[in-house]
Amino acid sequence: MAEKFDVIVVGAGPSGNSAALRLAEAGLSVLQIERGESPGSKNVQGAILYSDALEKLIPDFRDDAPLERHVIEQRMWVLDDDSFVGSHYRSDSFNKPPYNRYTMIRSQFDKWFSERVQKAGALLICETTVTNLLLDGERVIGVMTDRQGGEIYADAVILADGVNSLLAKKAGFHPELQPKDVALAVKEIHFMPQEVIEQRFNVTGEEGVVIEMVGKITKGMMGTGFLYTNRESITIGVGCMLSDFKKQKITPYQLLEQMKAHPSIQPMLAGGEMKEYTAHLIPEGGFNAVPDLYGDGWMIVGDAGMFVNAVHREGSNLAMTTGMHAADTLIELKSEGKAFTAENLKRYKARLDESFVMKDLKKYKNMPDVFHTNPQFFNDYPDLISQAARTMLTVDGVDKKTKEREIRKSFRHRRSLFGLMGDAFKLWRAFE
Amino acid sequence: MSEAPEAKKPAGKKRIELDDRLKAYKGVWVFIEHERGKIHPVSLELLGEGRKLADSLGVELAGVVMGVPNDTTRSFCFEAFFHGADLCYLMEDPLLTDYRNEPFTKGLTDLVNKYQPEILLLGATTLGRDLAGSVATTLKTGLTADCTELNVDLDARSLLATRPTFGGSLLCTIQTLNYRPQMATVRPRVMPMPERDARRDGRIIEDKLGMVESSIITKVLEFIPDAMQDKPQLPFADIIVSGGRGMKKPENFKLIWDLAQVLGAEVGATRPVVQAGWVDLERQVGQSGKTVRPKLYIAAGISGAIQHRVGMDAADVIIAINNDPNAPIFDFAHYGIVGNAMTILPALTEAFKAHLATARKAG
Amino acid sequence: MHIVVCIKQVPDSAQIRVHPVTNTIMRQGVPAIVNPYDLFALEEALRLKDAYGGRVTVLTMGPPMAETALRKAISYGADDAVLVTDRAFAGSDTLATSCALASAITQIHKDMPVDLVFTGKQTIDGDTAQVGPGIAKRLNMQLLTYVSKVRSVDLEKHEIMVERRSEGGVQLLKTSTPSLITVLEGTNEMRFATMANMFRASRYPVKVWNREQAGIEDIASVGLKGSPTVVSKVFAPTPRAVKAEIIQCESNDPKDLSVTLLAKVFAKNPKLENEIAKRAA
Amino acid sequence: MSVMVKVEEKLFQNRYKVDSGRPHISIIDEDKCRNQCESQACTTCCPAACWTMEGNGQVTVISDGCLECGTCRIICDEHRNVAWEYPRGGYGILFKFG
Repeated sequence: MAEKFDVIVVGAGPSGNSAALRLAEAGLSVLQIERGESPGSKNVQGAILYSDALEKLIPDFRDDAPLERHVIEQRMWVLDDDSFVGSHYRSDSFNKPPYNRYTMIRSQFDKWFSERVQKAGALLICETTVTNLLLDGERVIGVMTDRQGGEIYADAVILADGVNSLLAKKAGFHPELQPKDVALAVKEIHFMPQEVIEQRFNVTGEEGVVIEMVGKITKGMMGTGFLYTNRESITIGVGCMLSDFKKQKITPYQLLEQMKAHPSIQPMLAGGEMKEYTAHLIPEGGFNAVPDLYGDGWMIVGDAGMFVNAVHREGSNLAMTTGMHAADTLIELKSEGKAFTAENLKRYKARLDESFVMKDLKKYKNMPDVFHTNPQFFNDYPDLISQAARTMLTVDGVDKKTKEREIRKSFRHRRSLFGLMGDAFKLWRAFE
Repeated sequence: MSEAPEAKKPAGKKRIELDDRLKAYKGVWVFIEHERGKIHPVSLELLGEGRKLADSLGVELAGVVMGVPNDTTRSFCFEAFFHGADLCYLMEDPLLTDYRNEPFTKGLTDLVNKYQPEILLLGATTLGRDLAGSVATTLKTGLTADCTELNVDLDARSLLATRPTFGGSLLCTIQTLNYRPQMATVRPRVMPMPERDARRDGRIIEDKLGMVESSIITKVLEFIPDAMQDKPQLPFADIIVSGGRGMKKPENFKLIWDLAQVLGAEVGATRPVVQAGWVDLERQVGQSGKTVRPKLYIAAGISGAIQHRVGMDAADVIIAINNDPNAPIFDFAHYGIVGNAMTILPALTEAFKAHLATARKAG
Repeated sequence: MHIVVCIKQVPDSAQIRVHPVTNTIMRQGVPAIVNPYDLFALEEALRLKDAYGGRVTVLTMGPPMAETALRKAISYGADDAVLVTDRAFAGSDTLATSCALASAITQIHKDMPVDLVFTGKQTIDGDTAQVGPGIAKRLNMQLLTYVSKVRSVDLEKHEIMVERRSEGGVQLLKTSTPSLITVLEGTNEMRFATMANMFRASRYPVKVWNREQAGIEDIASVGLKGSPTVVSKVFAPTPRAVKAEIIQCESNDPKDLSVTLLAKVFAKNPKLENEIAKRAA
Repeated sequence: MSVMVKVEEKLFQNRYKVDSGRPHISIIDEDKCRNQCESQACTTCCPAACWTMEGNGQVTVISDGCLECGTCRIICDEHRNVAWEYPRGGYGILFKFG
């Protein structure tokens, strides 16, 4: 006898967990299917947790969630081949509970989150891959798994299956991703004693530092590097648009290795031991790449729906928020005795449009194109900026006014004045 | 032996008080394992190690020989003497033809209860582990498996049995508290083979098993010997050429085979290489593979992780080839070449060839 | 036929690394798994159940989190699962562990007589291969270690025929039940669980027994008190005092390096030179 | 600046449960890779170096070290020549930290 549930959630990442938690709390019968050995074992993130979205779901999450460090300092570095120019923003306001941002280790976090979901009453089945959606005409009526007797039925299926979003693709709900709409990030985790991290990054206790990097480390590709401090480890990685990787024929781990060897970065990793190397795609297509998000008996949440704010490097909070709205939509319809038809599930999209999720994505909707068509942001500028700094900071008997003139000249030399102004304009438009 | 050890004290020996009753237990015993007319080499290796323990404790070293009544069985006592035993306990009975747990457990347990040794050593073979586990439980005493090093704490007359733990990443030393005998099994090829001295002699003490076939439930219906295919005999090879992940591709392993052929050597490998299916499981050297003790061990493209090291660092001469000068293998190899194994190996093969040709002419 | 399979949750020792500099053990991210050797035992038991009918009960002793291992066994097709867990078991060595498990099997036996007990040949964390024999002796069962194949079971005559790996060959043994079998690795491949069993596993209420429920009256027979052995020291192997002599020569040509190496090795180990010459001849 | 990297060293740190005999990624039409694809980007862009170009111009994939990111499938946008499924439940990469 095949099993039947109110809702099946495919995937136990942040979006799937948020949806399942909400649904279970509202008393719906929920089955969550995860292909990993345990929740988190297939999931990769930097990872920064923004507390806002999670707080809405689990107000007391700080009591027992496995968090690493709360971020009190944000550094932005622009790197050329052997130096960097950076800004540090450190504020004591970041250091007052309740904290706003944390570093975390996803395999641990997802497991914790999932335990909360199960406690709320959702049934979790791991080590099971959903291979297809069961369709009755246009309507999704369940899922097919890779196990013998794998048909499972439900009134609605929430697709929280991650960036590759294979299920919606197989069902023809949306086309294959474009290389220009996803970034490929590779990263490593390096373990070292807590004291070393605290000394090296000038933090104490549970304080943490985040470094975002742009410049020559991406070899002219559109992308960024990052370094996050965890309790006893450091996460270091770099991500660039897949279309750029393809065009420039760059090998991702080579890129990461060269970044790690940068004289400004190497000392931060010294003495650590690398314990894991991961790769993951990040959907960065933005507003214009968001696919259809719902239909008869189905909804898409999280990375599968392109919900990442690439500019602000936010993803998991969008995932949680979309999962929550998907669940709330179903709960609302159920309480009204309404079916989970495409017509009724429109409310999900409406909720998202009202929320920061769509508003933010819309705000930056031209951002990807600006960078795609203007490689100088990742190529020439880092060089120029760092040259400028070097020129200014080198004490060599040349007066500052002359130096400024030289800097201006060098900028103009690499990019015409017109180009410079144009770039500023483009950026401003994209942010506006 | 605790299975996931946490040292209860930071380091060192544990103070152990022994009951008077247990103080009567004296002497070091080695169980002499034999199959089809041959002593298992591990038993002789244990006699060498047992000799050292007995000498430091100031007691006698005894061999325990159990088998069918015939000259061969009896001759094992003499082999034991030649390898260091002072005396042998001999139990002959037709029921001891093939190894079966029941009669062997009873026989060995009875001997222990009657003659009361303080230390009982067995080889960590299929037979030795089967028998040791049963005897220890029957006697309700402690047993440490798969030891790589044995010492004694003279104050407490306590056996310090050291074995790899956590998959070979660390070593731990285990002691048996207020129980006797102290039992341990030791892996073959870990201890050196003692010199055979045919002039040595000793006493034989005979005992009866005291069982009848009808009381033994398990029957051996048949013994099917392994097909005599040329399975690699790594543990007994004198020269081994091994490759690791640094060989990059399965095709490159041919370079290892080439050198091995010139040297008349066996080919070994590390765990990742075996897992990747480049070579047979039989050739795996290390914690989860074979322990080897060759006269020469050549390690190419092997970083020297502890899991591998525990299986080979007793080799007389270790030559390491690795392109990473910081690879741990250089910490315990005797000679090292820092460089690409793929170019060094062929050159080394040629050099050996040339050297052997000259030696042959001269000889 | 009722088969009890003893399993253990172990750290995946392949993931344990020692820090190269500090020589300390790095436990971060080392997952807990079902001892791989036990899976061969479980699969063998499930195959017997498929062939002869009956029930399979999985048993483990460990911390509360070991429940995950039991649930996994249920997903493969085991019928029941018992977790024996109690603070009193902390520090148990193999003798104390076999005492606790033997006692629990006796309790299981009261509900439904046990014909066979299966375990893996050893665990990957302890590698002792002692708990199986220990249980057999305590329960006075026939002990069959390193079994590569169960040939047949005669339920009426209470007889079982197995192939047992021994040095240099395979013994074909016949014995009576109840008996304890430790299964050799590589004898079978664990099945891929069915969807129905996955559901069953995720809903199954694992039986959790404390010391009393497991029938252990004498507290001194388990835990530290019931353990004759004690770990007195855990340490990383000491590096050899003298590091390798790195062979160098001006050209750094592989050929020159090789010749230099041989000259050095043979000068110091003339016996080795003879040995190789002898073999090559 | 060129840095020697062995991706094998990196992947060795990872935990996998390999479903031997059931590769989850395969090439649909080998001839396409050899004769129609100019970039063969999969052989440079796969972060686990699962894809290699053989001496005879043929592209091969061995998915044992796969990180399941999806790069090879998406990057093959001109030919759509990659059959890409997730491994069977519980198999494949098992991130310890993620």
